[in-house]
Amino acid sequence: MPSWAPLAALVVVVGLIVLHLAVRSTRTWVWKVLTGLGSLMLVALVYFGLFWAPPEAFMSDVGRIIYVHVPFVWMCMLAFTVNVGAALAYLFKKSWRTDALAESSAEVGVFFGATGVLMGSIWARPTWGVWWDWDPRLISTTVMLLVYVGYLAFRSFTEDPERRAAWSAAAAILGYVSLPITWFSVQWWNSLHQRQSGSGTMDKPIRVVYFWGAVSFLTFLFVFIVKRYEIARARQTGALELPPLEAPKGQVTT
Amino acid sequence: MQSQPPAIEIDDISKRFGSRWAVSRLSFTLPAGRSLLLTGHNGSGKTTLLRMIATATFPTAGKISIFGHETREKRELLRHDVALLSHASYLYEDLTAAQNLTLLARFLGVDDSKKQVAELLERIGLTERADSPVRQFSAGMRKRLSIARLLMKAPKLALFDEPFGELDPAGILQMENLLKELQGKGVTIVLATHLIEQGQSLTQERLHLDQGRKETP
Amino acid sequence: MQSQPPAIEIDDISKRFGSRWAVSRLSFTLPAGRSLLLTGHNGSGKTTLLRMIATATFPTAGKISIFGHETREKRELLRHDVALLSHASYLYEDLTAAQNLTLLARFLGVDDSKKQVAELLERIGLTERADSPVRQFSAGMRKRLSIARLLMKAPKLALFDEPFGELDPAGILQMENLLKELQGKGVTIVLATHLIEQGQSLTQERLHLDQGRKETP
Amino acid sequence: MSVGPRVPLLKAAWLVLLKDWQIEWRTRARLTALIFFALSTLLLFSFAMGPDTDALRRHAPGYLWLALFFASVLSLGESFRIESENQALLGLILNPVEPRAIFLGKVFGNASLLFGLSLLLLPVAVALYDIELSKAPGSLLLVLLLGSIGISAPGIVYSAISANARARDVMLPLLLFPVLVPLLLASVNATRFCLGPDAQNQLPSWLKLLTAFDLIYLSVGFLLFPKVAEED
Amino acid sequence: MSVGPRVPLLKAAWLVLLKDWQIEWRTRARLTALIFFALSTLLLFSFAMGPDTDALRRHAPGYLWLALFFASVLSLGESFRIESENQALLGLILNPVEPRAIFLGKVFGNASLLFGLSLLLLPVAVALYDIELSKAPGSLLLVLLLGSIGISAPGIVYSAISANARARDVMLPLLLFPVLVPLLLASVNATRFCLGPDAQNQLPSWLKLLTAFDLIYLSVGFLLFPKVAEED
Ligand code: HEM
Ligand SMILES: Nc1ncnc2c1ncn2[C@@H]1O[C@H](COP(=O)(O)OP(=O)(O)OP(=O)(O)O)[C@@H](O)[C@H]1O
Ligand SMILES: Nc1ncnc2c1ncn2[C@@H]1O[C@H](COP(=O)(O)OP(=O)(O)OP(=O)(O)O)[C@@H](O)[C@H]1O
Ligand SMILES: [Mg+2]
Ligand SMILES: [Mg+2]
Repeated sequence: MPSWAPLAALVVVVGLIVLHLAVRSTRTWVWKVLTGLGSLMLVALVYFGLFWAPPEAFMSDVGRIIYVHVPFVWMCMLAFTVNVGAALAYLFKKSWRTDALAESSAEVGVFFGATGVLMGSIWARPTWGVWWDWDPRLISTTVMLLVYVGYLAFRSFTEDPERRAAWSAAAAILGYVSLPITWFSVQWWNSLHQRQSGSGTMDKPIRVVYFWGAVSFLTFLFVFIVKRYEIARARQTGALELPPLEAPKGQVTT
Repeated sequence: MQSQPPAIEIDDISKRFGSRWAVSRLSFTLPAGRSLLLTGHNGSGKTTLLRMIATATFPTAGKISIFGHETREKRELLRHDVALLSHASYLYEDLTAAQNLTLLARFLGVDDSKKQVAELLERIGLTERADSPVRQFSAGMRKRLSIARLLMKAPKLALFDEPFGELDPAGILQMENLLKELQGKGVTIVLATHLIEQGQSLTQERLHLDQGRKETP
Repeated sequence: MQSQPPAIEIDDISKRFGSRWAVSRLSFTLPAGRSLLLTGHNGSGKTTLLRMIATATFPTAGKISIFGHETREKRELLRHDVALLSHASYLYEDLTAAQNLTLLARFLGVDDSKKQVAELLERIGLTERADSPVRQFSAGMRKRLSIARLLMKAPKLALFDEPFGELDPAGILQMENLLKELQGKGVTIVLATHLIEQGQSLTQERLHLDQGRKETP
Repeated sequence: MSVGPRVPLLKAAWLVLLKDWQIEWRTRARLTALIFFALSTLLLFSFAMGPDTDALRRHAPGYLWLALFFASVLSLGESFRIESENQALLGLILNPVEPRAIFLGKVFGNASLLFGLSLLLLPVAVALYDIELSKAPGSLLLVLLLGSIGISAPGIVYSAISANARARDVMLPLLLFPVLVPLLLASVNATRFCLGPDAQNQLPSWLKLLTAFDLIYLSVGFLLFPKVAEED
Repeated sequence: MSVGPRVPLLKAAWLVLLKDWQIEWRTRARLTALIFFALSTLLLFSFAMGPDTDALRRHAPGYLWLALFFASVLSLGESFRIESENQALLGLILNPVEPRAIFLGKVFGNASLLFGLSLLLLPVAVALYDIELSKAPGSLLLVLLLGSIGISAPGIVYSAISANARARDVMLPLLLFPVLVPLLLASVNATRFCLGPDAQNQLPSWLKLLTAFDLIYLSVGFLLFPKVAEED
């Protein structure tokens, strides 16, 4: 794969995303195109990842899981950023749209994050010999996921949609604030204990495939959020309409 | 002199709980200086409407203006002038009657809080029980204390949600006199009650709700 | 036929909360087959007395006998036949109206609980809201559901603590009819209310409390 | 006049348990939140101790049981919070439901909740503390079950007491924890011998202690509960 | 028509704090029970770990902070339990009291409670875990103070949220604990360097992290609180 390929793919994907967001009439088909494109890129990723790229220096073929493992965690963080943006927007101006976006991005983010960490965990077993280790990256990612699992659980326990929207927007902001703090404090904590982390320098072909993976999962991230958002909006429909001006006929009154 | 804004202006409000509309497309104007009787069967939305007027909650759609100020925007301003006597008493169970009132007086910035608390307790007939925690009060005693809270605030708009409930005959009489007295002082009154005759003798306007909609009774 | 024991026999009871006597040296007998109106100003001990009769709490001194059974000793027996409609609703907020009633029916061992629950909900006018959790109910709707609970139990002695409060005019009428109907079926009624005239038209005996003591009204 | 309870004790206990599950199911919050709470407690332990894999593995039984303990405080409190709104517990007793049926229903409801929770925590403990479960899985399950009952039996009595007292939430641990110390010792040690070497075959004696603890508190609680649940 | 708050923000916050202390004083249960709870947690840790004096001493800062954490869940929950009876919080807001004054009053009320609790726990930790307090007592106090504020600032926001949600008691840790992980790390490490050797002079950087954490959450909470305390 030429080294400019991921960048080119990124430009195409971002272009389509912008199109979807900017032009309402394109919303019926852009996501389909993106799904198709993403699937193709995934097939390519399988080929390039499994056959084209050389085996990783230390971990040989098991190391190829990195092409999914790392992009997943990146997508997760991207989704959480969308989530906090939606939460802020909701607090500035109440809107069911931003609430639905907050819900869907958090859920999709947790999906990507959990899968990514799980893959890391599966990866760790053959290479480190354990399922888990006290590595700063693992800890901070897990804590980040816990913040959002709590957020989602909280959402599902609150019945009143308006209170839920306001409260969870606040929870989302407080949660997101904790991410960089967790990240740095955990890194600090561990580096002061002189422990090694798992990352090393990467070969160029590996890096190219790895970015390719990131772009292909970006398309899926977008499609998942859009679809999940549509479900959330559909659930809100009853919430959006005003009651009829006149009482419906034939209603029993006590 | 400029024409006064209406005391309450309800502009096509609706209030939803979950998927159920407690108040639907309600519009109503209460002119300044008049008082309102709010009636309706159980669950028709009286309490919900009063809570919205008191800025305790806000309409899902539509607007309410009190003395010309929109409730959502001007809530901080309005809360100085609107008081609500509700099903919920807003009392701290572990504080005594006197402490509950003193607390309110301090937050209101009342100067001679001690004197005023004593006067109010006298008025509602709880002087003897001033130092009992509210947890030990009977239903009627709690109601009386809530009335004292409302009086302490000296509002321009006073909302009463079933004020006669739980009061003994002497208390009901006192309540009626209080409502008249407040109106005499120029306080706007909204009274939600199921005792329609009593209510009508105390108010000038009437709003009857049926499943959250305005109805002619 | 043996002479029937009195429905309620109160023998010099007193009830203390902390250092305060809510009921003091009270004696009273309600003959079988008659019903009682309980009145008194706020805090005079009506609720406390009803709770003692219902075996929810017990006198500090003295004894109460219901149908000839002492409450403290025979509480398990009496609880099958005494029901109390109280300030507290005893409802589970997170269960729906239907679930609350079904639960009670199961504990009572009622056979056709489904049918009976449906009938009772119809009777109190909550069929439409059968599947809403009680947390979302208005004050009057809760009261109606509490009444259904009492009816489900089909007690021999029914205690009503301010049953008219929070009910709308239709509900009050229904309540009055209910009280008459129960008496017609031979159920002994004790009715504590501040609406004295209404109460007197529904009962034969009267007990007026003043600071926990019997007084002639 | 009808005589005696219309519904037998065990049936009533079962109905109480069903009712709690019904409320649980409607709100769904407690179970999920408990699981989550216990998981984050396990994580917090390891954070607080620092990256010391060896110590973590050695102390894993202790952490596991402490997480269950703290979760039980929440679960027991919640168990009577639902009864204290609208004085529902009194309503139940006047229903009439025998207080002892309420005791049994609530103890087994809580114990099954805690037992389920402990089963969920096991794989997490494996991942976090790197322990081995395969040594004596049967005994391990038994220890978890006995421990769950042992927490619930006195816990329900104390929870009923403190549900009426003011500052309910904080009273419960005040009363419960000292009583539970022997249980904790027994469970932690029994779990340790289920997970690691048991040279002197100490497991059976700890199991005996656990069983005795359960039986004592079940019977004492059964006898005492009516006194605490209703006025006298 | 009168304009703006009649009582300035800080005065109102002070009144809220005084009110909470007044209720506290009347019931007295919370403080006593909190102390007791934290003490038994410290004890439970040593029981759960077994007789391993060395490990105990090494992990003492962790145990101390975990005890404070679990105590804080109770204390924060209680803080809004008193406001949820009779909808007192709404009454306060309609009074009118600015929600931000409530936030400030409650945060500093809770922080002072936790700080006082931590001071009480120190001698107990000395007795149980055999630690030395005399190395950097000033910094230690600072760490305890900053930690107490750091728990309270986000804690009050979450507690206000979960006070209205169902299953209040279990909801709070669910939201709060993950957010507090960095605080736990920073406090435990700072305490460790206050109690033991600090060869690389790491204490200042942990103190900086703690301060940053407090400032961030105080300001974010201050801005967010009105949105969660009242309907919109
Ligand atoms: C043999 C085991 C593992 C190896 C060799 C490994 C390697 C890597 C590498 C090389 C990266 C990219 C680093 C970089 O961008 O600088 C990475 C990222 C990451 N790994 Fe792993 N990993 C392993 C296991 C795990 C496990 C078990 C987890 C979680 C349970 C995990 C979670 C993460 C996360 C969250 C990232 C993203 C961090 C980021 O770059 O932003 N990894 N891993
Ligand atoms: N928090 C809530 N959640 C869901 N529904 C609610 C809530 N509060 C009120 N409702 C519903 O809104 C409707 C109106 O309730 P409201 O309390 O305003 O009635 P009301 O007129 O005051 O009745 P009452 O005379 O019984 O006091 C009812 O159907 C009720 O079930
Ligand atoms: N749990 C309690 N602790 C302390 N005192 C109590 C308690 N319950 C009631 N009291 C006191 O007992 C007295 C009688 O109260 P009770 O509730 O029986 O009055 P009531 O006649 O029902 O009044 P109301 O008409 O207001 O309902 C009151 O002085 C009250 O303060
Ligand atoms: Mg109402
Ligand atoms: Mg009463």
